[in-house]
Amino acid sequence: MRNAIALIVILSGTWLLLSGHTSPLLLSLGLVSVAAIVACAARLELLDEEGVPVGLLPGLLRYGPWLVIQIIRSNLDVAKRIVNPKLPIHPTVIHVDATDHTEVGRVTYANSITLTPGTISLDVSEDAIEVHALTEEAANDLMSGEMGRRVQRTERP
Amino acid sequence: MLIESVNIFLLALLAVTAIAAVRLRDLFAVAMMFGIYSLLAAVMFVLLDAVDVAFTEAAVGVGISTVLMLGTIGLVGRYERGSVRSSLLPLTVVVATGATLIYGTLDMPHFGDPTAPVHQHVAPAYITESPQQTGIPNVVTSILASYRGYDTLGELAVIFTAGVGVLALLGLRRRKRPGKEGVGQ
Amino acid sequence: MSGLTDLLSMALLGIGTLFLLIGATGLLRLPDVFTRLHGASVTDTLGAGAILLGLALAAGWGLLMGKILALLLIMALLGPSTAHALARAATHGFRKPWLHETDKAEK
Amino acid sequence: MILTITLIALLVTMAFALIRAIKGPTVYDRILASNALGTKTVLMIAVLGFVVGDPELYIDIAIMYVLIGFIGTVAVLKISEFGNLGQPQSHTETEDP
Repeated sequence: MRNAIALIVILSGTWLLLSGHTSPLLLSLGLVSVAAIVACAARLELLDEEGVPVGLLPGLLRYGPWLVIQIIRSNLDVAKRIVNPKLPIHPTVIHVDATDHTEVGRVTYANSITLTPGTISLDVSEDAIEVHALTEEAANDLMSGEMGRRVQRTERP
Repeated sequence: MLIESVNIFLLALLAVTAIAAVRLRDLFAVAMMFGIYSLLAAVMFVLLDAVDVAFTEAAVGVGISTVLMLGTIGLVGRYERGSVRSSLLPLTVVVATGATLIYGTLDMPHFGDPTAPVHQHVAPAYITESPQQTGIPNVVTSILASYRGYDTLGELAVIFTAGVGVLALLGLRRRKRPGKEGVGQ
Repeated sequence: MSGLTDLLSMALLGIGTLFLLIGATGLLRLPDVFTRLHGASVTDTLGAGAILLGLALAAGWGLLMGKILALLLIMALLGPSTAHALARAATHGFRKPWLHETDKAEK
Repeated sequence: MILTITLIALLVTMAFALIRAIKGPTVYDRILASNALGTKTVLMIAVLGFVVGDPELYIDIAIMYVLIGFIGTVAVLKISEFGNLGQPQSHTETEDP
Protein backbone atom coordinates (compact mmCIF):
# COMPACT_ATOMS: atom_id res chain seq x y z
CA MET A 1 0.00 0.00 0.00
CA ARG A 2 2.81 2.37 0.95
CA ASN A 3 4.52 1.48 -2.32
CA ALA A 4 1.37 2.16 -4.35
CA ILE A 5 1.03 5.62 -2.79
CA ALA A 6 4.72 6.32 -3.41
CA LEU A 7 4.34 5.27 -7.04
CA ILE A 8 1.27 7.50 -7.45
CA VAL A 9 3.19 10.46 -5.99
CA ILE A 10 6.22 9.82 -8.23
CA LEU A 11 4.14 9.39 -11.40
CA SER A 12 1.96 12.45 -10.69
CA GLY A 13 5.08 14.51 -10.04
CA THR A 14 6.64 13.34 -13.30
CA TRP A 15 3.44 14.05 -15.21
CA LEU A 16 3.14 17.57 -13.80
CA LEU A 17 6.81 18.29 -14.39
CA LEU A 18 6.80 17.14 -17.99
CA SER A 19 3.43 18.57 -19.07
CA GLY A 20 3.16 21.78 -17.05
CA HIS A 21 -0.58 21.95 -17.80
CA THR A 22 -3.10 22.72 -15.05
CA SER A 23 -6.44 22.85 -16.87
CA PRO A 24 -9.05 20.53 -15.27
CA LEU A 25 -9.54 18.42 -18.42
CA LEU A 26 -5.84 17.69 -18.94
CA LEU A 27 -5.29 17.16 -15.21
CA SER A 28 -8.05 14.56 -15.09
CA LEU A 29 -6.59 12.86 -18.18
CA GLY A 30 -3.23 12.76 -16.41
CA LEU A 31 -4.88 11.29 -13.33
CA VAL A 32 -6.49 8.57 -15.47
CA SER A 33 -3.13 7.64 -17.01
CA VAL A 34 -1.47 7.52 -13.57
CA ALA A 35 -4.29 5.29 -12.28
CA ALA A 36 -3.96 3.02 -15.32
CA ILE A 37 -0.19 2.64 -14.80
CA VAL A 38 -0.58 1.90 -11.09
CA ALA A 39 -3.30 -0.66 -11.85
CA CYS A 40 -1.07 -2.33 -14.45
CA ALA A 41 1.88 -2.33 -12.03
CA ALA A 42 -0.30 -3.89 -9.34
CA ARG A 43 -1.47 -6.60 -11.73
CA LEU A 44 2.12 -7.29 -12.81
CA GLU A 45 2.99 -7.52 -9.08
CA LEU A 46 5.58 -4.79 -9.41
CA LEU A 47 4.52 -2.94 -6.28
CA ASP A 48 6.94 -4.76 -3.99
CA GLU A 49 10.11 -3.41 -2.40
CA GLU A 50 12.09 -4.20 -5.56
CA GLY A 51 9.77 -2.35 -7.94
CA VAL A 52 9.31 0.75 -5.80
CA PRO A 53 12.27 0.92 -3.40
CA VAL A 54 11.05 3.80 -1.19
CA GLY A 55 12.78 2.32 1.85
CA LEU A 56 16.13 3.03 0.25
CA LEU A 57 15.43 6.72 -0.28
CA PRO A 58 16.80 8.16 3.00
CA GLY A 59 19.99 6.12 2.67
CA LEU A 60 20.47 7.14 -0.93
CA LEU A 61 20.02 10.81 -0.03
CA ARG A 62 22.90 10.47 2.44
CA TYR A 63 24.98 8.46 -0.04
CA GLY A 64 24.43 10.76 -3.04
CA PRO A 65 26.61 13.74 -2.07
CA TRP A 66 29.57 11.51 -1.14
CA LEU A 67 29.26 9.74 -4.51
CA VAL A 68 29.20 13.07 -6.36
CA ILE A 69 32.44 14.12 -4.64
CA GLN A 70 34.03 10.76 -5.54
CA ILE A 71 32.91 11.16 -9.15
CA ILE A 72 34.48 14.63 -9.41
CA ARG A 73 37.72 13.41 -7.80
CA SER A 74 38.17 10.43 -10.09
CA ASN A 75 37.04 12.50 -13.09
CA LEU A 76 39.95 14.86 -12.52
CA ASP A 77 42.35 11.92 -12.25
CA VAL A 78 41.15 10.22 -15.45
CA ALA A 79 41.07 13.55 -17.31
CA LYS A 80 44.69 14.22 -16.32
CA ARG A 81 45.74 10.83 -17.65
CA ILE A 82 43.96 11.38 -20.95
CA VAL A 83 45.46 14.83 -21.50
CA ASN A 84 48.98 14.01 -20.41
CA PRO A 85 50.38 10.94 -22.21
CA LYS A 86 53.31 10.81 -19.80
CA LEU A 87 51.10 9.74 -16.89
CA PRO A 88 50.83 5.98 -17.16
CA ILE A 89 47.58 4.06 -17.41
CA HIS A 90 47.66 0.63 -15.86
CA PRO A 91 44.46 -1.28 -16.66
CA THR A 92 43.74 -4.12 -14.23
CA VAL A 93 40.87 -6.47 -13.57
CA ILE A 94 40.01 -6.98 -9.91
CA HIS A 95 37.28 -8.74 -7.97
CA VAL A 96 35.52 -6.74 -5.28
CA ASP A 97 33.89 -8.68 -2.48
CA ALA A 98 30.11 -8.19 -2.31
CA THR A 99 29.07 -11.07 -0.06
CA ASP A 100 27.44 -8.92 2.61
CA HIS A 101 25.22 -6.97 0.24
CA THR A 102 21.57 -7.51 -0.57
CA GLU A 103 20.49 -7.69 -4.21
CA VAL A 104 19.56 -4.00 -4.35
CA GLY A 105 22.81 -3.18 -2.59
CA ARG A 106 24.86 -5.05 -5.21
CA VAL A 107 23.06 -3.15 -7.98
CA THR A 108 23.74 0.18 -6.25
CA TYR A 109 27.36 -0.82 -5.67
CA ALA A 110 27.95 -1.93 -9.27
CA ASN A 111 26.27 1.18 -10.67
CA SER A 112 28.31 3.43 -8.37
CA ILE A 113 31.50 1.71 -9.54
CA THR A 114 30.54 2.27 -13.17
CA LEU A 115 29.45 5.86 -12.57
CA THR A 116 32.85 6.65 -11.10
CA PRO A 117 35.26 7.21 -14.01
CA GLY A 118 38.29 4.95 -13.93
CA THR A 119 36.35 1.88 -12.79
CA ILE A 120 33.72 -0.14 -14.63
CA SER A 121 31.90 -3.20 -13.35
CA LEU A 122 32.25 -5.98 -15.89
CA ASP A 123 30.18 -8.72 -14.28
CA VAL A 124 28.10 -9.07 -11.14
CA SER A 125 27.76 -12.46 -9.49
CA GLU A 126 26.32 -13.61 -6.14
CA ASP A 127 29.36 -12.79 -4.03
CA ALA A 128 31.67 -10.55 -6.07
CA ILE A 129 31.79 -7.79 -8.64
CA GLU A 130 34.35 -8.02 -11.44
CA VAL A 131 35.81 -4.56 -12.02
CA HIS A 132 37.99 -3.14 -14.77
CA ALA A 133 40.11 -0.30 -13.38
CA LEU A 134 42.07 2.17 -15.46
CA THR A 135 44.82 2.71 -12.89
CA GLU A 136 46.26 0.93 -9.87
CA GLU A 137 45.24 3.86 -7.67
CA ALA A 138 41.61 3.49 -8.70
CA ALA A 139 41.79 -0.25 -8.06
CA ASN A 140 43.40 0.22 -4.63
CA ASP A 141 40.84 2.88 -3.77
CA LEU A 142 38.07 0.43 -4.50
CA MET A 143 39.77 -2.45 -2.70
CA SER A 144 39.93 -0.37 0.48
CA GLY A 145 36.16 -1.02 0.65
CA GLU A 146 35.07 2.47 1.65
CA MET A 147 32.42 2.56 -1.09
CA GLY A 148 31.18 -0.90 -0.14
CA ARG A 149 30.74 0.11 3.50
CA ARG A 150 28.85 3.25 2.51
CA VAL A 151 26.55 1.33 0.18
CA GLN A 152 25.91 -1.14 3.01
CA ARG A 153 24.81 1.71 5.26
CA THR A 154 22.20 2.79 2.66
CA GLU A 155 20.66 -0.67 2.71
CA ARG A 156 19.85 -0.66 6.42
CA PRO A 157 18.45 2.70 7.36
CA MET B 1 24.41 32.49 -38.75
CA LEU B 2 25.45 30.15 -35.96
CA ILE B 3 22.54 27.81 -36.66
CA GLU B 4 23.44 27.72 -40.36
CA SER B 5 27.03 26.77 -39.50
CA VAL B 6 25.77 24.01 -37.20
CA ASN B 7 23.53 22.76 -40.00
CA ILE B 8 26.40 22.71 -42.49
CA PHE B 9 28.67 20.87 -40.05
CA LEU B 10 25.94 18.31 -39.33
CA LEU B 11 25.37 17.86 -43.05
CA ALA B 12 29.10 17.21 -43.50
CA LEU B 13 28.99 14.61 -40.70
CA LEU B 14 25.94 13.04 -42.37
CA ALA B 15 27.84 12.76 -45.65
CA VAL B 16 30.84 11.19 -43.91
CA THR B 17 28.55 8.69 -42.13
CA ALA B 18 26.80 7.78 -45.37
CA ILE B 19 30.07 7.24 -47.27
CA ALA B 20 31.43 5.15 -44.40
CA ALA B 21 28.23 3.05 -44.40
CA VAL B 22 28.63 2.42 -48.13
CA ARG B 23 32.31 1.52 -47.93
CA LEU B 24 32.25 -0.74 -44.85
CA ARG B 25 31.93 -4.49 -45.47
CA ASP B 26 31.04 -5.41 -41.88
CA LEU B 27 27.24 -5.26 -41.87
CA PHE B 28 27.07 -4.86 -38.09
CA ALA B 29 29.16 -1.70 -38.42
CA VAL B 30 26.89 -0.56 -41.25
CA ALA B 31 23.86 -0.97 -38.98
CA MET B 32 25.59 1.14 -36.33
CA MET B 33 26.43 3.78 -38.95
CA PHE B 34 22.75 3.91 -39.91
CA GLY B 35 21.89 4.47 -36.24
CA ILE B 36 24.39 7.33 -36.07
CA TYR B 37 22.99 8.70 -39.33
CA SER B 38 19.50 8.75 -37.80
CA LEU B 39 20.77 10.55 -34.69
CA LEU B 40 22.45 13.26 -36.77
CA ALA B 41 19.42 13.57 -39.05
CA ALA B 42 17.19 13.90 -35.97
CA VAL B 43 19.24 16.86 -34.71
CA MET B 44 18.88 18.47 -38.12
CA PHE B 45 15.10 17.95 -38.04
CA VAL B 46 15.00 19.57 -34.60
CA LEU B 47 16.94 22.53 -36.02
CA LEU B 48 14.41 22.76 -38.86
CA ASP B 49 11.64 22.93 -36.21
CA ALA B 50 10.19 19.61 -37.37
CA VAL B 51 9.97 18.18 -33.86
CA ASP B 52 7.53 15.37 -34.54
CA VAL B 53 9.58 14.19 -37.53
CA ALA B 54 12.67 14.25 -35.30
CA PHE B 55 10.84 12.08 -32.72
CA THR B 56 9.89 9.58 -35.40
CA GLU B 57 13.40 9.58 -36.83
CA ALA B 58 14.90 8.90 -33.41
CA ALA B 59 12.40 6.22 -32.42
CA VAL B 60 12.35 4.42 -35.77
CA GLY B 61 15.88 5.09 -37.00
CA VAL B 62 17.84 4.63 -33.78
CA GLY B 63 15.51 2.18 -32.09
CA ILE B 64 13.48 -0.26 -34.11
CA SER B 65 15.20 -0.24 -37.51
CA THR B 66 18.63 -0.89 -35.96
CA VAL B 67 17.15 -3.80 -34.04
CA LEU B 68 15.45 -5.19 -37.15
CA MET B 69 18.65 -4.83 -39.20
CA LEU B 70 20.68 -6.61 -36.51
CA GLY B 71 18.03 -9.33 -36.39
CA THR B 72 18.43 -9.82 -40.13
CA ILE B 73 22.22 -9.86 -39.81
CA GLY B 74 21.85 -12.60 -37.20
CA LEU B 75 20.08 -14.69 -39.86
CA VAL B 76 22.20 -13.97 -42.94
CA GLY B 77 25.73 -13.55 -41.62
CA ARG B 78 27.81 -10.52 -40.86
CA TYR B 79 30.04 -9.90 -43.86
CA GLU B 80 29.08 -8.55 -47.23
CA ARG B 81 30.49 -10.23 -50.32
CA GLY B 82 32.03 -7.85 -52.84
CA SER B 83 29.92 -7.33 -55.94
CA VAL B 84 31.30 -8.82 -59.16
CA ARG B 85 29.28 -6.59 -61.49
CA SER B 86 30.34 -3.14 -62.53
CA SER B 87 28.76 -0.34 -60.54
CA LEU B 88 28.89 2.14 -63.43
CA LEU B 89 25.26 1.75 -64.59
CA PRO B 90 23.72 2.01 -61.09
CA LEU B 91 25.91 5.05 -60.43
CA THR B 92 24.65 6.74 -63.60
CA VAL B 93 21.03 6.01 -62.67
CA VAL B 94 21.48 7.32 -59.13
CA VAL B 95 23.29 10.48 -60.26
CA ALA B 96 20.64 11.14 -62.93
CA THR B 97 17.79 10.64 -60.45
CA GLY B 98 19.48 12.86 -57.89
CA ALA B 99 20.08 15.58 -60.45
CA THR B 100 16.41 15.43 -61.53
CA LEU B 101 15.26 15.72 -57.93
CA ILE B 102 17.53 18.70 -57.27
CA TYR B 103 16.28 20.29 -60.51
CA GLY B 104 12.73 19.72 -59.29
CA THR B 105 13.36 21.45 -55.96
CA LEU B 106 14.52 24.59 -57.77
CA ASP B 107 10.88 25.40 -58.54
CA MET B 108 9.86 25.02 -54.91
CA PRO B 109 9.64 28.05 -52.61
CA HIS B 110 12.86 28.96 -50.88
CA PHE B 111 13.38 27.45 -47.42
CA GLY B 112 11.82 29.73 -44.79
CA ASP B 113 10.22 31.96 -47.45
CA PRO B 114 7.32 33.76 -45.72
CA THR B 115 5.53 34.39 -49.04
CA ALA B 116 5.39 30.69 -49.93
CA PRO B 117 1.83 29.48 -50.70
CA VAL B 118 1.83 27.11 -47.71
CA HIS B 119 2.31 30.02 -45.32
CA GLN B 120 -0.51 32.08 -46.84
CA HIS B 121 -3.65 30.12 -46.08
CA VAL B 122 -3.61 26.71 -44.38
CA ALA B 123 -0.77 26.92 -41.89
CA PRO B 124 -1.76 30.25 -40.27
CA ALA B 125 -5.37 29.10 -40.10
CA TYR B 126 -4.44 25.97 -38.16
CA ILE B 127 -1.90 27.75 -35.99
CA THR B 128 -4.25 30.54 -34.94
CA GLU B 129 -7.54 28.67 -34.79
CA SER B 130 -6.77 25.13 -33.64
CA PRO B 131 -6.38 26.03 -29.91
CA GLN B 132 -9.86 27.60 -29.89
CA GLN B 133 -11.50 25.01 -32.12
CA THR B 134 -10.14 21.87 -30.45
CA GLY B 135 -8.83 22.98 -27.06
CA ILE B 136 -5.55 21.09 -27.55
CA PRO B 137 -2.39 23.14 -27.01
CA ASN B 138 -0.22 21.16 -29.47
CA VAL B 139 -1.04 21.96 -33.11
CA VAL B 140 0.34 18.70 -34.53
CA THR B 141 -1.65 16.63 -32.04
CA SER B 142 -4.83 18.60 -32.76
CA ILE B 143 -4.44 18.01 -36.52
CA LEU B 144 -3.67 14.31 -36.15
CA ALA B 145 -6.26 13.49 -33.52
CA SER B 146 -9.02 15.99 -34.21
CA TYR B 147 -9.14 17.40 -37.76
CA ARG B 148 -7.88 14.15 -39.23
CA GLY B 149 -9.31 11.92 -36.52
CA TYR B 150 -11.02 9.40 -38.83
CA ASP B 151 -7.98 9.35 -41.07
CA THR B 152 -5.76 8.47 -38.08
CA LEU B 153 -8.28 5.86 -36.91
CA GLY B 154 -8.14 4.26 -40.35
CA GLU B 155 -4.34 4.26 -40.31
CA LEU B 156 -4.30 2.63 -36.89
CA ALA B 157 -6.75 -0.05 -38.08
CA VAL B 158 -4.48 -0.82 -41.05
CA ILE B 159 -1.36 -1.02 -38.86
CA PHE B 160 -3.19 -3.16 -36.29
CA THR B 161 -4.37 -5.54 -39.01
CA ALA B 162 -0.86 -5.80 -40.40
CA GLY B 163 0.52 -6.47 -36.92
CA VAL B 164 -2.08 -9.17 -36.22
CA GLY B 165 -1.34 -10.72 -39.62
CA VAL B 166 2.39 -10.89 -38.95
CA LEU B 167 1.81 -12.28 -35.46
CA ALA B 168 -0.59 -14.90 -36.84
CA LEU B 169 1.96 -16.01 -39.43
CA LEU B 170 4.92 -16.15 -37.02
CA GLY B 171 2.99 -17.32 -33.98
CA LEU B 172 1.51 -20.40 -35.67
CA ARG B 173 4.93 -21.62 -36.69
CA ARG B 174 6.35 -21.01 -33.25
CA ARG B 175 3.79 -23.20 -31.54
CA LYS B 176 4.53 -26.13 -33.84
CA ARG B 177 8.31 -25.96 -33.51
CA PRO B 178 9.35 -24.24 -30.30
CA GLY B 179 12.84 -22.74 -30.24
CA LYS B 180 13.14 -22.53 -34.02
CA GLU B 181 11.65 -19.13 -34.77
CA GLY B 182 13.45 -16.23 -36.35
CA VAL B 183 15.18 -13.46 -34.48
CA GLY B 184 13.10 -10.36 -35.04
CA GLN B 185 9.65 -11.86 -34.69
CA MET C 1 22.78 38.21 -7.24
CA SER C 2 21.65 37.64 -10.79
CA GLY C 3 25.13 38.51 -12.05
CA LEU C 4 26.61 35.90 -9.71
CA THR C 5 24.23 33.23 -10.98
CA ASP C 6 25.14 34.08 -14.57
CA LEU C 7 28.82 33.89 -13.75
CA LEU C 8 28.37 30.52 -12.03
CA SER C 9 26.33 29.21 -14.95
CA MET C 10 29.00 30.31 -17.43
CA ALA C 11 31.75 28.75 -15.31
CA LEU C 12 29.84 25.44 -15.15
CA LEU C 13 29.28 25.48 -18.91
CA GLY C 14 32.99 26.15 -19.45
CA ILE C 15 34.02 23.28 -17.16
CA GLY C 16 31.53 20.99 -18.88
CA THR C 17 32.85 21.93 -22.30
CA LEU C 18 36.43 21.25 -21.19
CA PHE C 19 35.57 17.79 -19.87
CA LEU C 20 33.51 17.07 -22.96
CA LEU C 21 36.57 17.63 -25.13
CA ILE C 22 38.81 15.62 -22.78
CA GLY C 23 36.37 12.72 -22.80
CA ALA C 24 36.19 12.75 -26.60
CA THR C 25 39.99 12.80 -26.80
CA GLY C 26 40.02 9.78 -24.51
CA LEU C 27 37.53 8.03 -26.77
CA LEU C 28 39.92 8.53 -29.66
CA ARG C 29 43.28 8.04 -27.94
CA LEU C 30 42.98 5.19 -25.44
CA PRO C 31 44.03 1.69 -26.50
CA ASP C 32 41.00 -0.62 -26.12
CA VAL C 33 37.24 -0.79 -25.54
CA PHE C 34 37.44 -0.90 -21.77
CA THR C 35 39.81 2.03 -21.39
CA ARG C 36 37.74 3.97 -23.92
CA LEU C 37 34.69 3.32 -21.76
CA HIS C 38 36.51 5.17 -18.97
CA GLY C 39 37.06 8.09 -21.32
CA ALA C 40 33.41 8.11 -22.37
CA SER C 41 32.29 8.05 -18.74
CA VAL C 42 34.26 11.27 -18.13
CA THR C 43 32.07 12.94 -20.73
CA ASP C 44 28.90 11.33 -19.48
CA THR C 45 29.29 12.21 -15.80
CA LEU C 46 31.15 15.47 -15.28
CA GLY C 47 30.82 16.88 -18.81
CA ALA C 48 27.09 16.35 -19.16
CA GLY C 49 26.49 17.08 -15.48
CA ALA C 50 28.27 20.45 -15.49
CA ILE C 51 26.68 21.54 -18.78
CA LEU C 52 23.17 20.62 -17.66
CA LEU C 53 23.67 22.26 -14.25
CA GLY C 54 24.88 25.39 -16.03
CA LEU C 55 21.82 25.36 -18.25
CA ALA C 56 19.58 24.82 -15.22
CA LEU C 57 21.10 27.89 -13.55
CA ALA C 58 20.64 29.88 -16.75
CA ALA C 59 16.99 28.80 -16.85
CA GLY C 60 16.30 30.16 -13.39
CA TRP C 61 13.64 28.94 -10.96
CA GLY C 62 10.66 27.19 -12.51
CA LEU C 63 9.43 24.21 -14.43
CA LEU C 64 12.30 24.42 -16.92
CA MET C 65 14.91 23.98 -14.19
CA GLY C 66 12.97 20.98 -12.91
CA LYS C 67 12.95 19.46 -16.37
CA ILE C 68 16.68 19.95 -16.85
CA LEU C 69 17.39 18.41 -13.45
CA ALA C 70 15.07 15.51 -14.35
CA LEU C 71 17.08 15.06 -17.56
CA LEU C 72 20.29 15.05 -15.49
CA LEU C 73 18.83 12.46 -13.09
CA ILE C 74 17.68 10.23 -15.95
CA MET C 75 21.11 10.42 -17.59
CA ALA C 76 22.81 9.62 -14.28
CA LEU C 77 20.55 6.59 -13.76
CA LEU C 78 20.67 5.21 -17.31
CA GLY C 79 24.31 5.99 -18.12
CA PRO C 80 25.95 3.40 -15.85
CA SER C 81 23.41 0.74 -16.89
CA THR C 82 24.38 1.25 -20.54
CA ALA C 83 28.10 1.33 -19.72
CA HIS C 84 27.84 -1.86 -17.65
CA ALA C 85 25.80 -3.60 -20.34
CA LEU C 86 28.45 -2.63 -22.89
CA ALA C 87 31.33 -3.78 -20.68
CA ARG C 88 29.55 -7.08 -19.91
CA ALA C 89 28.75 -7.69 -23.56
CA ALA C 90 32.38 -6.96 -24.45
CA THR C 91 33.61 -9.43 -21.79
CA HIS C 92 31.20 -12.10 -22.93
CA GLY C 93 32.20 -11.43 -26.54
CA PHE C 94 35.64 -12.73 -25.49
CA ARG C 95 37.32 -9.38 -25.67
CA LYS C 96 40.25 -9.70 -23.31
CA PRO C 97 40.96 -6.35 -21.66
CA TRP C 98 44.24 -4.77 -22.68
CA LEU C 99 46.39 -5.12 -19.58
CA HIS C 100 49.65 -3.54 -18.59
CA GLU C 101 52.83 -5.24 -19.87
CA THR C 102 54.02 -6.35 -16.42
CA ASP C 103 50.67 -8.09 -15.85
CA LYS C 104 50.97 -9.92 -19.12
CA ALA C 105 54.49 -11.04 -18.20
CA GLU C 106 53.19 -12.48 -14.93
CA LYS C 107 50.58 -14.51 -16.79
CA MET D 1 28.92 33.46 -26.02
CA ILE D 2 29.81 30.53 -23.80
CA LEU D 3 26.86 28.66 -25.29
CA THR D 4 28.41 29.07 -28.74
CA ILE D 5 31.70 27.63 -27.50
CA THR D 6 29.87 24.70 -25.90
CA LEU D 7 27.99 24.12 -29.14
CA ILE D 8 31.19 24.09 -31.20
CA ALA D 9 32.84 21.75 -28.68
CA LEU D 10 29.83 19.43 -28.96
CA LEU D 11 30.17 19.38 -32.75
CA VAL D 12 33.89 18.56 -32.42
CA THR D 13 33.20 15.73 -29.96
CA MET D 14 30.52 14.39 -32.32
CA ALA D 15 33.11 14.33 -35.08
CA PHE D 16 35.55 12.48 -32.76
CA ALA D 17 32.90 9.90 -31.88
CA LEU D 18 32.15 9.46 -35.58
CA ILE D 19 35.84 8.82 -36.31
CA ARG D 20 35.85 6.17 -33.57
CA ALA D 21 32.71 4.60 -35.08
CA ILE D 22 34.32 4.41 -38.51
CA LYS D 23 37.69 3.14 -37.26
CA GLY D 24 36.20 0.46 -35.04
CA PRO D 25 38.03 -1.88 -34.68
CA THR D 26 35.63 -4.08 -32.70
CA VAL D 27 31.84 -4.13 -32.66
CA TYR D 28 31.85 -2.78 -29.12
CA ASP D 29 33.88 0.27 -30.11
CA ARG D 30 31.22 1.14 -32.63
CA ILE D 31 28.39 0.63 -30.15
CA LEU D 32 30.29 2.77 -27.64
CA ALA D 33 30.80 5.50 -30.23
CA SER D 34 27.15 5.36 -31.24
CA ASN D 35 26.11 5.59 -27.60
CA ALA D 36 28.49 8.49 -26.91
CA LEU D 37 27.10 10.24 -29.97
CA GLY D 38 23.62 9.76 -28.55
CA THR D 39 24.66 11.46 -25.29
CA LYS D 40 26.14 14.34 -27.27
CA THR D 41 22.97 14.62 -29.35
CA VAL D 42 20.94 15.03 -26.18
CA LEU D 43 23.29 17.68 -24.79
CA MET D 44 23.34 19.41 -28.14
CA ILE D 45 19.55 19.63 -28.31
CA ALA D 46 19.45 21.00 -24.75
CA VAL D 47 22.10 23.63 -25.55
CA LEU D 48 20.45 24.46 -28.88
CA GLY D 49 17.23 25.17 -27.03
CA PHE D 50 18.97 27.98 -25.18
CA VAL D 51 20.73 29.23 -28.32
CA VAL D 52 17.48 29.34 -30.30
CA GLY D 53 15.53 30.75 -27.36
CA ASP D 54 12.89 28.04 -26.89
CA PRO D 55 14.40 25.84 -24.17
CA GLU D 56 11.06 24.40 -22.92
CA LEU D 57 10.35 22.52 -26.13
CA TYR D 58 13.92 21.40 -26.73
CA ILE D 59 14.34 19.99 -23.21
CA ASP D 60 11.26 17.81 -23.74
CA ILE D 61 12.84 16.46 -26.91
CA ALA D 62 16.12 15.88 -25.08
CA ILE D 63 14.37 13.83 -22.37
CA MET D 64 12.66 11.72 -25.06
CA TYR D 65 16.00 11.13 -26.75
CA VAL D 66 17.70 9.88 -23.60
CA LEU D 67 14.97 7.29 -23.11
CA ILE D 68 14.95 6.17 -26.75
CA GLY D 69 18.75 6.02 -26.88
CA PHE D 70 18.85 3.85 -23.75
CA ILE D 71 16.34 1.37 -25.15
CA GLY D 72 18.14 1.30 -28.50
CA THR D 73 21.59 0.69 -27.01
CA VAL D 74 20.41 -2.06 -24.68
CA ALA D 75 18.55 -3.77 -27.53
CA VAL D 76 21.65 -3.66 -29.73
CA LEU D 77 23.82 -5.03 -26.90
CA LYS D 78 21.35 -7.82 -26.20
CA ILE D 79 21.51 -8.84 -29.84
CA SER D 80 25.28 -8.63 -30.01
CA GLU D 81 25.66 -10.68 -26.84
CA PHE D 82 22.96 -13.31 -27.21
CA GLY D 83 22.27 -13.19 -30.92
CA ASN D 84 18.57 -12.47 -30.33
CA LEU D 85 16.19 -10.43 -28.19
CA GLY D 86 16.04 -12.85 -25.29
CA GLN D 87 14.16 -15.81 -26.70
CA PRO D 88 15.59 -19.20 -25.79
CA GLN D 89 17.57 -20.13 -28.87
CA SER D 90 20.82 -21.82 -29.74
CA HIS D 91 23.78 -19.46 -29.97
CA THR D 92 23.96 -18.34 -33.59
CA GLU D 93 26.37 -15.43 -33.44
CA THR D 94 28.84 -15.41 -36.27
CA GLU D 95 32.45 -15.68 -35.23
CA ASP D 96 34.76 -12.69 -35.45
CA PRO D 97 37.60 -13.22 -37.88
